[in-house]
Amino acid sequence: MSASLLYALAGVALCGIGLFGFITLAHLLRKLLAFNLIGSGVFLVLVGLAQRHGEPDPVPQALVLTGIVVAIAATALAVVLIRRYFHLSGHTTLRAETPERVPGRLKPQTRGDNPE
Amino acid sequence: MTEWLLDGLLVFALLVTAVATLWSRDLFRAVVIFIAFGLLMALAWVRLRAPDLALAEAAIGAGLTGVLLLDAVRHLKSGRSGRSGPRPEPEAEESKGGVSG
Amino acid sequence: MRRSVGIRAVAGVCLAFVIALGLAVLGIAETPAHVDLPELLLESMGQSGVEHPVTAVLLNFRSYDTLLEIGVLVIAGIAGISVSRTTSLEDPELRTSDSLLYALQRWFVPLMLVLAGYLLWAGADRPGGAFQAGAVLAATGVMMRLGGIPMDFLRPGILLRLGLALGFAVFLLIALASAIGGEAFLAYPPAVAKQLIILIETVLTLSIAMVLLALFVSAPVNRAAEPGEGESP
Amino acid sequence: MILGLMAGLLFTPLAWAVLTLLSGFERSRLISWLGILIQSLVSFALWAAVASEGGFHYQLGGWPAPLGIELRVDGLAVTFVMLTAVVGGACGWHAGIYLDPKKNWHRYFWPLFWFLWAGLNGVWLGADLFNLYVALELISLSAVGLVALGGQADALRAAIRYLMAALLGSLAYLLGVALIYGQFGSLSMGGISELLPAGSGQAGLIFALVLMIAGLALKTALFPLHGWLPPAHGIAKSPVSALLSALVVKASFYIAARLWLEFGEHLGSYGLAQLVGALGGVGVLWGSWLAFRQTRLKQVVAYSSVAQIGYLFLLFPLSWGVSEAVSLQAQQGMTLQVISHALAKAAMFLAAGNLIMSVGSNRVDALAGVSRFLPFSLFSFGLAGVSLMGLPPTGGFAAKWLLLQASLGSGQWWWLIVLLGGGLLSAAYVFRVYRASFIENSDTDLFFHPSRSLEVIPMILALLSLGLGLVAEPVLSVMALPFSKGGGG
Amino acid sequence: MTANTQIPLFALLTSLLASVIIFALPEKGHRLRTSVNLAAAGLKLILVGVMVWGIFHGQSFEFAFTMLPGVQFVLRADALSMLFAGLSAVLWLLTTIYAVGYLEDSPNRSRFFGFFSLCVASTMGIALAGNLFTFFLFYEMLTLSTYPLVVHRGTRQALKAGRNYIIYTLTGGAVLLLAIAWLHGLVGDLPFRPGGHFSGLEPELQGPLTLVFVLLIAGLGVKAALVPLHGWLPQAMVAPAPVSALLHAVAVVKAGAFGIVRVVCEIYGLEAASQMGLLSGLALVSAITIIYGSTRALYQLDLKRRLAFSTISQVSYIILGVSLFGPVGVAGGLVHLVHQGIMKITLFFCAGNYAETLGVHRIDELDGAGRRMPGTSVAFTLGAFGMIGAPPLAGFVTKWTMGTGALAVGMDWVVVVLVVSSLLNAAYFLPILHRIWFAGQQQAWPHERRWGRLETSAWLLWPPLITAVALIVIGLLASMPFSPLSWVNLIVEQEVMQ
Repeated sequence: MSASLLYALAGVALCGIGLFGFITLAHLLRKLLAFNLIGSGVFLVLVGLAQRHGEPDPVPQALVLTGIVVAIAATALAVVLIRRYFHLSGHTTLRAETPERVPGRLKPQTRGDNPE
Repeated sequence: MTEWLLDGLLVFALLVTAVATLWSRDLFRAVVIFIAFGLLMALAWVRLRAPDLALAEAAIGAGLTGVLLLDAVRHLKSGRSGRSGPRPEPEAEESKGGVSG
Repeated sequence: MRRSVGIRAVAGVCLAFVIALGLAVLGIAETPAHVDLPELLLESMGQSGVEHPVTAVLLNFRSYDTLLEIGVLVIAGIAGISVSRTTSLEDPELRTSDSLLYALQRWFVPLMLVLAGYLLWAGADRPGGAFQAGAVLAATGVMMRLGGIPMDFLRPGILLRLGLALGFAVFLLIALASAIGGEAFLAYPPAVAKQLIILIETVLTLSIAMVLLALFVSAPVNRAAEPGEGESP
Repeated sequence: MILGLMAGLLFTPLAWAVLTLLSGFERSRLISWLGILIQSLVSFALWAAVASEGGFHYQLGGWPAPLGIELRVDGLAVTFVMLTAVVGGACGWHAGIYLDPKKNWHRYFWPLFWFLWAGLNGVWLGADLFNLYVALELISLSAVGLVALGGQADALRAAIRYLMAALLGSLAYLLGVALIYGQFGSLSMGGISELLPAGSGQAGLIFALVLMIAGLALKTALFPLHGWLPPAHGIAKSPVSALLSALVVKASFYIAARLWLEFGEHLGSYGLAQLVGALGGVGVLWGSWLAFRQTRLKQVVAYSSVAQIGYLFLLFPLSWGVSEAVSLQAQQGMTLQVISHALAKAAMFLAAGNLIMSVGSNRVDALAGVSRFLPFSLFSFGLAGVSLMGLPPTGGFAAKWLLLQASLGSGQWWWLIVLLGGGLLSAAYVFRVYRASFIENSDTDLFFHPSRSLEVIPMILALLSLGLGLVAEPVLSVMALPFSKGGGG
Repeated sequence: MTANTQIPLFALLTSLLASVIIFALPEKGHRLRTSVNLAAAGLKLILVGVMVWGIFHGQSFEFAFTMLPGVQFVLRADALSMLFAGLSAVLWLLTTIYAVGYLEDSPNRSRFFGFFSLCVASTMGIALAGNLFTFFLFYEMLTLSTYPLVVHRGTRQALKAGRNYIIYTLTGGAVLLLAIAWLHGLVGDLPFRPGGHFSGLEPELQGPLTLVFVLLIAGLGVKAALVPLHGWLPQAMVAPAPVSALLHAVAVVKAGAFGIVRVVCEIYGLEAASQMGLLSGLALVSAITIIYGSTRALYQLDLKRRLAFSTISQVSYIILGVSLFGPVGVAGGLVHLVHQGIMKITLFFCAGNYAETLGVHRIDELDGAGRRMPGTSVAFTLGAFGMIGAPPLAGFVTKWTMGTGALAVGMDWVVVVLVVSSLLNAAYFLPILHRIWFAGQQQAWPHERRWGRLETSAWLLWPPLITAVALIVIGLLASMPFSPLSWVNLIVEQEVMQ
């Protein structure tokens, strides 16, 4: 059991925590935080597992570097969308989402987008 | 031995900050804690002998993401949504466009 | 009540997930890896044109990943400005009236610019490189922005879009040139590999900073709103 | 010459993304149409080349796998590249006329469109696990950007939901990649599948495969993970919706299928295969039923995507632990289903867009009496619907026939229920639209005929999906032995 | 020889292209549309004539290519397919003429005629299909192309009828597809072949093949309106008269019956089928259908509904005949394919005339129609007597042949069925004739239209007269060459004596 493996396991735990948060939390920004936590967890697993024998492996490090940039791109995009969504609707959660049409209860969908 | 202690502490701190980030009552504080988490991640990368990642994490993970989220939180908190805000509805004049296209 | 049950269920699922994942990690950790990639890497470092292995992987061995990744970044930038109106730069309340920050700025900004330059330069043979440098640069921009410096070039105009595209475009052109030069796509001739990589890194630094900055200043308020299809407004 | 084609294939979309980013809508449109032409020609040339000379591996940067990234250019890959050229080109052409140039944020449609195209090609050709991840993200982010383009609250809500689902899915996939890299120290699919027998029986690897497939299933909107799809596809602009359902969801499925066929033999299990198949089956029935209940035209089409995607996942049970012939039938059926659904669904969304534009409403019952005006788009919609119902001689029918044969051949008779029942249910929602258009007692006399070219495009796509059934044999022969490791040759 | 490979394709394309052109034409271009229609119909008639002639002289016409791995698309002209193709070609021409008159100044005509030609194209394909797969192709195409015709009026009632029609036929199609796919999985791609494929088959295939047979019959029986799968037919009456005529005489119902004939004779083969004991069950079902249809017809007051139920019964003659083990019975069944078509189309033309000219729909409004519309009424009378089976009309030939066939194989109960159904036919047709000819006119016609001297528009008058005359001719000249009966005997020789 090397130190790297310890970090890999920490990454595993982070994934779990993040997943739980991602599913249960309603506020979009918190979802975003959870997403970033999962991401960090995955990165830790990737590098930690690959370097379990101690010596550094540049390939996964490069992959993670790429991953971090992708993550920030996604986060930034999400933030922009969330802010605009909040600006237009005043919501900070997706709860306003009309639930899937359940057969039987057939109503026209709520038309938040219809400015009339 | 001290190394193990250090790693253990670091991992423990990581997990604690992670939990705190998600479930701290105040969103602003949550983001601040998230920045701390990012810095701890940077330390973890150092421990994993990945200095590039440490730098990147500190600059991007902690720095930029943090600022980005802080700004967003401030904006969301200020509660100036287009619906409640004093500014005129942007849709008002847009919506005369008719069917798009 | 029902909600709490749901939460418990989710918690159970996540716990199971963590356990399974942990076991998988441990199980894999016991067996040795089949391929020793670092070994391969060291063998071919010579032709990579740079001394720092991570940079070599990023900008030579797996440069296609990096190219697409910059594409992702640019997409985020485009999507950001497409739903944003940057005139909100002038929104007064976006200016922090924090005098301390304002004071710090004139010390920090030059310092950070130097740091960015160093990181970029170090990239070739030591830790550091385009991404870190770009990030630092962007952070500098953010500080200036918070300090209330308008930075007109961030309006969605040709300048901003040029800035977004520059690094990507140069990278792409080099890739194409290498393909036309008879090699495969993105295969630099070893002779000039180092220069090319440095060039790529420099422009990448600029446009990475640009994208991140643009995304940061993408204020939420714009008039890009229209009724969906078939909705009589 | 082939190398030049490859370079062109990779370069054009990215380059055009930059070009269109730098210019306004009007000019971007011309540039893009030119680019569509070029890209289609290149794709076709590549397709022809592979069809004649067989597939090959292309080493990016001149570095062989596992150190570098290799692209696998085999019959199936080029077939999908070709499909992308056809459908993507059609959508781009349509969008250029459909989108309103006066709304200045529409200019950003073009760069996103081109990045999407680049990502798709990356996925079809990709043979490197991590490279596939980056390509997936390229697709997801541009797709989200397209959905959100200038949209209102609902569009944004849908986009955010879509983004969240996509990000979670990619992370699950990436986690699987991390585990696999930990085991093998390599990222190239081909190499790993050769190493597999050594590492087979590893619980960790099985979990990795499950993770990847689960993540990709989330991005493909496999029941019950489909919640994000209908809002996103229903609210986006019609050309965008067409792109999304025709190509984007297929990308993640394609990766899952390749993973399954490369690794499933060693890491898969009967239970897993049946589970995935069952989810697909339920998706078919449930999605069709929901489509039948929708009141808005585009929602009907969107939910039908959920149903049609379900058929694809029948590949998993029908290709595991069965004879070579049956597995081949299943793969061919799946491929035909992907192609025909892509064509039909794109045609349907574009036609739906035209109809909405014509009657000025998104509701199904607003179509009352429309068939009196003999709208071209209604025909396209109808033809595409025939393909979705899986009636002869469409490509949908050919696919269904092959899947029927496969399930009969493998003795898994329970999929017959899905195949036949799904067909009937889809008939239910398609005929609901026809029916509405035949109602006479309405006095809809305001009917605006959109420009010819807008109407021609969906018709072409619909006819292609119709004719696919007739030429299925040659098409399948080009992708001879799909997924064969050596490629098409 | 290339010409021979192409002709079946052309025979198909004539009506297919006609429909495409008609869709493309503007709604207003009535004259042009009519001429396109008639030209296509005439051309098709010529092509069919060529093929008939060629087959009579032992030529073969086949067009084939591989559609899916292991699946062929085959168009082949053989004696049996010519029987059906000839019928549909002739009746298409007449029905087109009739429809032009019937739909004068009514909306959506280009839509109507477009789908009309499409429907005929699929009928042609069904006739020429060379294997089950190809047959299924056009069978489903027929379903789709008839739906718009059924709901043409767009009224609530029409839409309801259309919905039931689509539910019935698509479900039947699904069952058929399952059966065909299963058969394909068992024994591969089977072309239609006189004498069938399963004369000497392994016992272990018995079970599956029996099941497949049942599925096939169930799938085809929906369109053939076998009890209890007949529910859609009476409702489909809301369609315009030409459509009903086409549905009953040529297209839909016949497609089902024809399919059953193909399956029994040319996939399973008569001996094999009877050895597996499949035919007696089929005979029973068809017998029940015959009696049931006639009985229900008794109680219908709406003229077209009565005709509809009579169709249900009459079409089963074909199936009954095929399921009689002997060659003579088969001949009777096949010849009825043609005879019933001509008789029924006559009756529907007449019913349409009454409705268009006098606005009469119910039987009790028909009093004295004979004086007002002599020509139509004569045609109707001939058709009715043909149905009853009075000599020397076509219907008589059928029943006589079938009776003798039944006696030849010692299925005497079939004769009983024939007699009973004939009595029932008489029971529901004679009252109509009585009202037409002998009852005096009670009240004014619901809403009458006048066309100068003629009792009704010439477009509407001539088709029924022609078909009525045809009834007498083919009855009298039954033994001449190229008459349906002798042609059918040609077929039967191939079927049995191969």
